[in-house]
Amino acid sequence: MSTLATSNQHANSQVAQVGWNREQMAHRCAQDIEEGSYVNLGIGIPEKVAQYVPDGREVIYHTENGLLGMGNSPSADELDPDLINAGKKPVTAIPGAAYFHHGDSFAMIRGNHIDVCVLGAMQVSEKGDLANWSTGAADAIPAVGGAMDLVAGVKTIYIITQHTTKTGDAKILAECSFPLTGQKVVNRIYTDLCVIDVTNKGLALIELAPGISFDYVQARTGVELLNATEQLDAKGFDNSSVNSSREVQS
Amino acid sequence: MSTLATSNQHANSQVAQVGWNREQMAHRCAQDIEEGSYVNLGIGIPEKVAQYVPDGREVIYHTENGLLGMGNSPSADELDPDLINAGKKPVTAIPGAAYFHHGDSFAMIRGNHIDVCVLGAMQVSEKGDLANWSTGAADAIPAVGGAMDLVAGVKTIYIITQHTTKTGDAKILAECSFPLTGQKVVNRIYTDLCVIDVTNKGLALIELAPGISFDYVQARTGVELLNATEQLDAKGFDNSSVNSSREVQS
Amino acid sequence: MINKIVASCATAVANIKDGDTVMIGGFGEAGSPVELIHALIDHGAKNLTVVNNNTGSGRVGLAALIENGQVAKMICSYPRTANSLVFPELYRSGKIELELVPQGTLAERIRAGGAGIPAFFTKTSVGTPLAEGKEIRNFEGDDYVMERGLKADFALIKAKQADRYGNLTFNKTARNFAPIMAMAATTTLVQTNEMVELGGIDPENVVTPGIFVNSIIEITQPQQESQLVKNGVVYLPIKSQGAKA
Amino acid sequence: MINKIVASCATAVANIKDGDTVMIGGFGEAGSPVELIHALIDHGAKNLTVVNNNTGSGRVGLAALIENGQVAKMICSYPRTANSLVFPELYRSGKIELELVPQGTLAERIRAGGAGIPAFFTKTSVGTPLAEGKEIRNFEGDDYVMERGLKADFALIKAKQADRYGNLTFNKTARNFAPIMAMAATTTLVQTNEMVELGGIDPENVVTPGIFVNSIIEITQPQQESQLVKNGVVYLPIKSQGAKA
Repeated sequence: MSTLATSNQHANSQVAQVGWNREQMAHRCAQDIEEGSYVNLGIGIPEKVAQYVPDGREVIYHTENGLLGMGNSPSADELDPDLINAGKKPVTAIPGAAYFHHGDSFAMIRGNHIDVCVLGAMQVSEKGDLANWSTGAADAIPAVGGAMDLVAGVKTIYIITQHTTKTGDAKILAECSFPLTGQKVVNRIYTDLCVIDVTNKGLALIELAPGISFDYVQARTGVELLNATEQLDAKGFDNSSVNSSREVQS
Repeated sequence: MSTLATSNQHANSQVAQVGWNREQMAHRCAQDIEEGSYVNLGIGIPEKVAQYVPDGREVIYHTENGLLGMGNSPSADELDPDLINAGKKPVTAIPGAAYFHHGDSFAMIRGNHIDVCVLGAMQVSEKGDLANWSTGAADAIPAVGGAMDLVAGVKTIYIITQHTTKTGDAKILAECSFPLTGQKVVNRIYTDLCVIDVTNKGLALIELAPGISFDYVQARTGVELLNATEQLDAKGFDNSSVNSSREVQS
Repeated sequence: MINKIVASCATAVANIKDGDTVMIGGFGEAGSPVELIHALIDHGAKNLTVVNNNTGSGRVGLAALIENGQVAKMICSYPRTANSLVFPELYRSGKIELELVPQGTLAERIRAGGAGIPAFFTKTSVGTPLAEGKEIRNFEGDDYVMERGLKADFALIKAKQADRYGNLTFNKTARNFAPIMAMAATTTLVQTNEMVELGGIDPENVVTPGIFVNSIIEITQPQQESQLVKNGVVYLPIKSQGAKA
Repeated sequence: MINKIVASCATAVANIKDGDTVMIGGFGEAGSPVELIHALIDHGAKNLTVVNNNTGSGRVGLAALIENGQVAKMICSYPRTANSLVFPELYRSGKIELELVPQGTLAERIRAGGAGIPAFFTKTSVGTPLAEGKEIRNFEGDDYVMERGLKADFALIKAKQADRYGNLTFNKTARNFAPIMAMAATTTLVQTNEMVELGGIDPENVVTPGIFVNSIIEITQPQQESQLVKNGVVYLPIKSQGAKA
């Protein structure tokens, strides 16, 4: 058994090679970013989404530290320590950008003006609860940043996350065990294995990474999934289901 | 008796010639506007205060429709219907002015950032309650504008008003009979007859217009006044009493 | 491509429905989007709740909208102004509802609506008839009244410059309520004196970021309300004008 | 004549007292008023409550202020950042208090403090540990938590341009918390890269109107926190430096 456990852990730690890798997860998510959207991307894999948005879609990126119309990373010439993103990395501003103060920036967020926010996760529950800021460990230094504001205020919340932890524990659960970032806030989850929608009936697996089976995913998930891949195969990708689920939730 | 009443009314209606006229009331008030103050002037006599602030004192005028650094009336060349004051009259902007929206403008007011506001009054009570927006008449169209915000938020409220109504009724009273603009908000009252401070002990008459006696004022006032003119004659004008009374009130 | 420019004022206002709440920018005539208001008169949506600091003047712009019977309720701070003819008559005859709000409370309610704040506390109006029936709470010894955020289906505002993203600047005190109304409305319609290229407005000087704007129409020579009033102009809806001709 | 320019950073911070609440602008190093913070370290006021989004980096600026034992409590959203050395150690050893606030709630609390709003409702943090013990209220079917306005005795901020009235502009995302902190503090101290004449800032483009500013010091070549950290600089108060020499 111990040998098997080790083997399982090993398999899980290499799970990115089994399903989608980080770039592919970002790419998959990017297909759901619509033309004309105002989008806020969290630190980590979510940041990568911008580079995979299909050509021809004009999308405007918001960074909560006071910029709408965030552009690419700067060249050495463009670099200005006063022009950074929420991850405190240097960025640029596109023509048509706007700067504003933190009060106004979070008014955009809290007032439901941002269309999409893509974030990472530690845990997501069946109801769309999100935990992504603290393990609740006693010795940890708590740090929340803008995550609670984003999930409470942005119209649609997309999560990009490895399907399990590095040690193979499920991150998609009936209930989150870590302290919450927000209740009933997640609309869709992109993992290395699949895409899952949060619906009123539960978590609906709508798409599988190549070579991954529903059962394979279910075995690595802490809550029963609805298999919605067939319906979607039949009628194609139904983006509207996300928004309708959001409306019921918020 | 009816002859006497008529005579009294006549005297009252000409009271401006007896004590200070409108210009002199504005002039008297202007002496109390300190160097470096941020000042909001109401419509009517209060507007006239600006022209009598002593030379050498730099004062910045706020108008609640979105301008700090309001200047004089425009020449024909300068006139712009998009540059008006709260009374909707054309104004100018001084070098060093700033425009902002209504939300920010009233944040300045509500957040106690404006030093002085000078307003007119229908009635003022012994406790500094002010009524200046409505007689409460059933057929009147109620209109409040920014008066309630100003009295609630500005650090020091000065009132300029005729001491009595045109028909000789007292406007300075134990209690206001008209609907209030604010409770315990007035710091000092400038009338055609005198200057009165609102203090914890009651209304203190601190200065008389030339040729006016304390008894003359008291006879035209609906509440007992404290005669504080002698103290002030002895020690000079004590401006700090205004602020200390304000602190207790607010 | 993101392009919020629309072909006409009529197109801009086409989706306003009967019963909608419409915020209209302006303090008196400064910032009043006269052409958009006139398009709304032509459009004919009725039973509107309109939020504006005043009630218009003469028989053009907001006053004409009210006179045309399209406004069931006004939310404003100062319904009486010079040349205010239409509202007083309708109000006295009980044909229009009025919610009177102190000007700063009105501004903060609109800002709150746009910022996702459903309610806040303010000292303004405590102890006055305008606080009656509202929750009063004491913080650190002072009483405050709870006021509610205010949202709208549409905002009609007037800008000085706009780009195709909807970034806006304003002219002097014509800015007044426009930026906060743009935040508080689900759909914000803008008439601008000038369209500029992207980047034509320095990102440091954008007053209203495009995220708050939905449709833009360029009106290079907007009508000035006071001039119309002075000239005795009466705005009649296009239909009626057609019927007359 | 109104002239808010002061002679030195030392003069600017001279009136900060032990126990004061001090808001410090900046998001990471962007907008951090390094010279004013160093002056506050030299000044030595202790037992401060400091409001900043973070807790500084390396051993300069805010981190040095904390390391010097002057900060009893931090109010911030993200105390852990790259090169955050000082705060974690003091926090783990119980030598500094932390009030953790979601970034947007922090911004809105500061804005409310400056705008005379003692409390407001927000959805942020509902159902999380950060809402525990706070009033929850339902508006139109959704739960909101009541949060309190936040004021300060002093704000230390960094501007791009300033005039003698205190009108300010900022550089790009270095604007962040500065304008709202300037509103929320009784006394706002500004270090600016450039002083300009009155009118040198277009009235349309003023970001922080002078009414929110008390003292200004021109620092034409401010130190950049990341550069100091990279160079391993440790800021020691002038006294200690003197004692060493």
